[in-house]
Amino acid sequence: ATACGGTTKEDVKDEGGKAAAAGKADPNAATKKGLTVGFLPKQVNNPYFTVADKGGEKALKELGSSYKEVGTSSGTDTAGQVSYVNTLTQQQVDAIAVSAQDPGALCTALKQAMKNDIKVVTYDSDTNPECRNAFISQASADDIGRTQVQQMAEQIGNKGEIAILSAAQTATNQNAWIEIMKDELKDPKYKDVKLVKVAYGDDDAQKSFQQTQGLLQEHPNLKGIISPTTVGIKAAAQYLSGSKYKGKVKLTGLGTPNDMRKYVKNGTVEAFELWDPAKLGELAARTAVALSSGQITGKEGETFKAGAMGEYTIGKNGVIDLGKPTVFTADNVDQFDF
Amino acid sequence: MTVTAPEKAPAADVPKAGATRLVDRIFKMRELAILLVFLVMIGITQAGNSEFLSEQGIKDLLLNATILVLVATGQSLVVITRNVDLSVGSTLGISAFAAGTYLQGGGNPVVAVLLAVLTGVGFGLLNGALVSLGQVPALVVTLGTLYIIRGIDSIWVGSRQITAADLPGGFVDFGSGGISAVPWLAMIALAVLVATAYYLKHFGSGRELYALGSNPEAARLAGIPVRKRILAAYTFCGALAGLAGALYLARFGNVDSGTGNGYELTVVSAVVVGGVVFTGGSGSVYGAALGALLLTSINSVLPALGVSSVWVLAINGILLILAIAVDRIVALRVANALKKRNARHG
Amino acid sequence: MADTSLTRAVRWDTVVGALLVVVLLLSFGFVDGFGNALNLSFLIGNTLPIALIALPMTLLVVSGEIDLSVASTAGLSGAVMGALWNQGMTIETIIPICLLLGVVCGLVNGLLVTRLGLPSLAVTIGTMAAYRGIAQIVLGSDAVTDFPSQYLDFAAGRIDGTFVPYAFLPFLVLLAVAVVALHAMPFGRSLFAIGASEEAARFAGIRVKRQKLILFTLTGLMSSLTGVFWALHYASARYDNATGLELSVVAAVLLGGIDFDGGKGTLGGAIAGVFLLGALQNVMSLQDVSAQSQIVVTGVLLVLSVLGPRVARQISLARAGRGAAPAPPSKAPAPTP
Amino acid sequence: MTHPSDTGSAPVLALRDVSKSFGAVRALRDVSLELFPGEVHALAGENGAGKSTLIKTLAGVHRPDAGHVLLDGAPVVFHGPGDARDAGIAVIYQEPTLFPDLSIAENIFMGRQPRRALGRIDHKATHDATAALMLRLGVELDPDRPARGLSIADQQIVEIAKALSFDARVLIMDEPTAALTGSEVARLFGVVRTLRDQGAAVLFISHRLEEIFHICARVTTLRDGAWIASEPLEGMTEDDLVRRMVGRDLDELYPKQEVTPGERALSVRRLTREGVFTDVSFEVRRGEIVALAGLVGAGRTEVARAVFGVDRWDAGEVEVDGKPLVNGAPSTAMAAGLALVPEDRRAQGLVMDMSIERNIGLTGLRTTVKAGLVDRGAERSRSLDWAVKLQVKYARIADTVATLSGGNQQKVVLAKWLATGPKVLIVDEPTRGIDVGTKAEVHRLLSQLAADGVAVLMISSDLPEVLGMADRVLVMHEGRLTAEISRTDATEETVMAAATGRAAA
Ligand SMILES: Nc1ncnc2c1ncn2[C@@H]1O[C@H](COP(=O)(O)OP(=O)(O)OP(=O)(O)O)[C@@H](O)[C@H]1O
Ligand SMILES: Nc1ncnc2c1ncn2[C@@H]1O[C@H](COP(=O)(O)OP(=O)(O)OP(=O)(O)O)[C@@H](O)[C@H]1O
Ligand SMILES: [Mg+2]
Ligand SMILES: [Mg+2]
Repeated sequence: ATACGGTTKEDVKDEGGKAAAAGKADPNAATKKGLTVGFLPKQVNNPYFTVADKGGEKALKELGSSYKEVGTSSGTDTAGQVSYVNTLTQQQVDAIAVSAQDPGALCTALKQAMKNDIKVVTYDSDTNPECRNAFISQASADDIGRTQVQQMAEQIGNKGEIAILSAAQTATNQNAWIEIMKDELKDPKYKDVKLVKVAYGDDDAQKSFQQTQGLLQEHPNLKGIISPTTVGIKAAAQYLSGSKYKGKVKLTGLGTPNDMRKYVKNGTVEAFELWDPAKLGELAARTAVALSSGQITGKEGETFKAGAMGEYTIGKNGVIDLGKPTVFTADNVDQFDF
Repeated sequence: MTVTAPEKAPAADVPKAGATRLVDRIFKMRELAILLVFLVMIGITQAGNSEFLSEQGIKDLLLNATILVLVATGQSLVVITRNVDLSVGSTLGISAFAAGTYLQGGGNPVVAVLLAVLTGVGFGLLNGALVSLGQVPALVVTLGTLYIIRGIDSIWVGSRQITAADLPGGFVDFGSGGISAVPWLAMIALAVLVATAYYLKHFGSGRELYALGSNPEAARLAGIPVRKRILAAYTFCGALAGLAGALYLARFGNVDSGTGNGYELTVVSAVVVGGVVFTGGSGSVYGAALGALLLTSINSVLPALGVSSVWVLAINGILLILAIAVDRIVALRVANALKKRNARHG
Repeated sequence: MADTSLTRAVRWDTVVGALLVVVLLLSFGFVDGFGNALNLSFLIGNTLPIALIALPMTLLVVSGEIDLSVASTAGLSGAVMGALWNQGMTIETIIPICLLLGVVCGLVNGLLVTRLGLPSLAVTIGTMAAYRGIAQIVLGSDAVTDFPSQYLDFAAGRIDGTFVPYAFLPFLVLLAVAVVALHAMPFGRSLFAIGASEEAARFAGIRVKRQKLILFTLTGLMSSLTGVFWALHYASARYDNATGLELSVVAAVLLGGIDFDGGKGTLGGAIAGVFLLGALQNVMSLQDVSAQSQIVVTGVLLVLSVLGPRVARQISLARAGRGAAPAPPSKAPAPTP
Repeated sequence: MTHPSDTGSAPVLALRDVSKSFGAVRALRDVSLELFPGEVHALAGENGAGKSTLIKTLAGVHRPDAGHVLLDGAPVVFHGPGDARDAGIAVIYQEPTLFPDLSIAENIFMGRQPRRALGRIDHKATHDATAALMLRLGVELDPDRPARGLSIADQQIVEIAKALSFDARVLIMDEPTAALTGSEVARLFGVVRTLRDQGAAVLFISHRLEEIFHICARVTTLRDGAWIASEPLEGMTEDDLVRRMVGRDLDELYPKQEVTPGERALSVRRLTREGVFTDVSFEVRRGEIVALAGLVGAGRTEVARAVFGVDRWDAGEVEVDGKPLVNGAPSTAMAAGLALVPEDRRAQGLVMDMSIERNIGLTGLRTTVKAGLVDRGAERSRSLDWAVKLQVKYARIADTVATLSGGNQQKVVLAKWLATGPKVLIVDEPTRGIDVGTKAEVHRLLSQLAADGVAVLMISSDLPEVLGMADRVLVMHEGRLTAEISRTDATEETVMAAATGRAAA
């Protein structure tokens, strides 16, 4: 306690202990059937999450378990997400796969769920590590951050000003990638590449649109934009393709082939990348079932078999990496449909 | 009555010309204040960033305002009748998707626009019917339909989305094209705006909208078909929201179930900033359009000045308050000056 | 109007209250997982922020004004709470500071409305953006989650062995205070008069501007209290906390029969509206009704809430056999100077 | 004058056995009435007798529960005010129904503006026609000024202009003169005579009996919604008419008690509100009734508003019992013992959507308090007490005041202020729209209050009332106090001379 008798952050740090993952893993335990896994994406009706959750549904069917999806129709309705966690807890599902809108806000509810013997897997967007059993990372943050910078540098010939168009300022994964991009840019070979600004479009088409305009007005010499969010890259591409900057200002980032097909073909975008969201969902589902079956507990080093996807090992802090993202260009974009 | 007061000399030539012109001027003044705020803002931005008013910059400014101008025009008609339509955002979203689905199947762009407008008309009629026939508070009803239409939209659309790739190239090009700095879309909005303003000023039914907003009971007594007019205002508002939906599709080339979400607040702000009073009976569509232009420009100005986006929201809000406060203070000053000038005595 | 007795017979606030009871009873009977303590505590806990803000909002709306900046004020006080906590201040100092901040936010709204005579709708749309923006400046993209556990437990926990969240008790006290203030104190009486006719209220010696200023300030205070509660309840202080809460509050209050033209309504109705919406959402989620369909249900309910009484009145009038052409006396046009 | 029906002409508009109820209130019971071309017909009755209801039935606002409206002898059903208007019936309602945001010209011609090609409005023709109407009525009102902020009298003028602009076959006027002073009334009557001579049928309501005798040929009397008589006015006396209306003989209309004024209660010194009134000084002593007279727009109401504090003054001071009042604060004025019965009862005097009880209670929020809470019992008995004292006619004390007749609304406003037990009572047109019986009652009340030591400042456009009630008459002209006339010197001539600014008395 402090002198005046109040509670400060320091006091809390002392008292905090991390909730340890309980129990012991039995890699050879039988895969249970008839489980129910509830998917709680950041936002229902979001095409990206729909594809991901469909992947989860398919996997669960294969495994003989059942799938359900609930969620809020807004991507920033944290209270709504919390109450859905509560609902799932109430309905006694066996596991929850959740993409968290907020790393902290879901914690109380998720811990409550774990206390009720429900396994919690986060995917796409993590919570604090102690609030879930495992996190399925779409790709290692390292891979995503660095490859995007590499692609952009290549397109602009390692020279010129670039900017980043991100989603919300609070988006955990976005911020992690941006940090890594900045780190990658420190490499001497990028000495002529200058990151002039990070703009935030809040994953809102119109806002991203105007942020793109602003970037170009503010930095007339801008050579390229990296937008590591599907909404952002789409809006930026739409703006560029209808403006005088088309083809002159490069654009790359994370986008879905269906969204970006047109812009790749009309020359607005040369290349962009993404992982397969369906695989992300599938891995989340399989991890959830593995947890419920007792094959893993979420400790570092445990391994499990994820059907046709092969074997995965749990990394530090219970993180499981999906693998490297795919790069899409005019040559291969037509081979994908999501 | 036994007393007949000595009659005053009939005041034949009331000094009307001077007073009239001054009154006229005040009414123009209301819009002038907003225009002033707008110009100052643009001026400052241009000084800070010479790219801002480049051809592309002007085009962007106009394009950004287009959709809001349309919806605000429709909304002000409803607000003038002392009602409100909160469902415009939802209507815009669902009309845009309706047009998009049709185009996706290889439809004709003109028919698609008509389809969007008709969708809007349908929901406008629904709102109008509920409000005028049921004689119930518009705020509640349209908040209700806001949710209903939004819900129907998201059930219908699900996670589908329509992207530029699904649309005919000509349609999308039309959305960003124009004659030098003036986009096609802005011309459409301007035409609608001017026509609406002309109608409101020069046609009996237009004036009656003001009358029934100003005093509904008196309107009834004056034999104005109140329900019919309210229904018409809502239908028009819906139609413009629908049209705006089609233009949204052309402009952004992208619609999903979230399109237009939360738009009602922006529209209401534009209308309010533009001096259309929520108690009905006063304001002009030009004011609302200027409000829309001001509001969307704020969003372009800050990024153009390189203001960190952390600051944007706060500055937006403060500018909004500043705009209405300046407008109000100017109006008060002028009214005061007029009162002193017109004072019958002293 | 001719049908005062009828309006009284079908008062909407009692209908909402009855509806709430019916929904609760049906849910206890037929919805799995509704009746247990855990779920009920979830229900109440998640509805509390709306209910807390609905208290001052009802008073404000009765007096003919509105405050759309409530959610932003809540977000701002949450953000400030997080930022100060990160600075190492004690939580016992932080909370009063946050509440004070809410008072300031409300005061700014009130002064803009009463001193400059600006419409509250416009002003609070402006401050809605401004306060949220300041929250963003204060806290940026951080999410502060490590508040002391005794506070978190208070905000999220419930009294042992019951379904009642701890925080529900203070709410009940506040509710009682608000009910008395609105319905039994001269202050509340004057609010009804102000809402129904501001000019007549002024001529009756009611200090219209002062009352409004007090109300806006109270609304700010309650919003920041809600913001603090929110941050603790969800153990997360972020600048975008409680985004969109204003619309939920408005919808619930409207459902409870509060007339946005001012001068009408009861707090009981408003709070019944809040919990009716909360309970319905809870039940629908338990029954796996999708979020989209829930939105439609909310909308339909709102439309019914205004059409219902009207239709009921029409029917009873028709039954009375006398189709008296209604001549609703509209409010006299207020000639503002 | 021969009676038109004697010459064989048929009624243009008539009611036959019409009944109309509002819930439990039977506003009209089997009433019949015939209006002949070229005749001015009066409608007389106490407050709440059903006059306005009858008019609204003629105008298509109300549909009769039983009976018929006959147009040119044939039954018609008006589905709304528009139908009646199209049939050539122009109506001036008791309460002005203007569009505050629109110009006077637009108010007058709303819905029937002169058109140009393609149905566009001819703004210039509208303006010119309005200017011509104003000229005809002899008032200076700018056709382009918005109706907002017009005084009640000016609003009434606009209503009259609106009705005149029709060239209607039937002109119905519900208390058009209640807010007007002599000169405007004379003008109006001139215009009405012209219309009558052109063959229009006119129905006229007024509580000023002398006006009825002045312009009308026949009178129909209503009492409690029932038809009492329709007869020629020739040969009748005012007392006859009053007996028909009230059912009994009337007390004296101006029961002024002689009192010796006490100490100074209200003193106003060099009060100025820029552009509205200038340098106004006067005082009112305990027990005195001081009248403030003047033409419409002279600034009397403005002075009263400033004294009470709803408007701020720019210079000068106001004292009650020697203590200065705060500028612009009605609550402190009330606390000091001041009361103001405002001129516009609908906008300023009453909260129309609230009950009689609550309206009267509004001025007692500070006094009927127990432990910080409103004492409902005390509030109710206070309201009931005063409603009964002033003989307000109502069904239930919890009914909204909007359901009351105009005169009864006025009584509620009086009750609301008398209930505060003021030391200084300012009444602005206190008997506007009040029937003779009640008027006498109000006068008796004012007189009694004065006798009990209350200082009364009475603003009235009713000259006989001014002369009958006042101890002293202050006259305003164009924002300045031009004369102070003692009771003995006050005559219609001296007051009017000062009011028109012709003579400084
Ligand atoms: N809309 C209404 N609802 C209920 N009661 C009404 C309504 N309109 C009138 N009344 C009642 O009908 C009766 C007749 O009212 P009306 O207005 O016709 O009287 P009036 O003769 O015009 O009186 P005044 O001289 O005071 O204007 C009154 O008792 C009044 O309270
Ligand atoms: N609320 C208002 N806003 C603006 N102007 C007003 C207002 N009330 C009155 N006026 C104007 O102020 C002037 C003085 O009017 P006031 O009502 O004081 O006169 P009055 O002598 O009381 O006459 P009346 O018999 O009409 O009450 C008039 O020109 C009137 O039109
Ligand atoms: Mg009447
Ligand atoms: Mg007056």
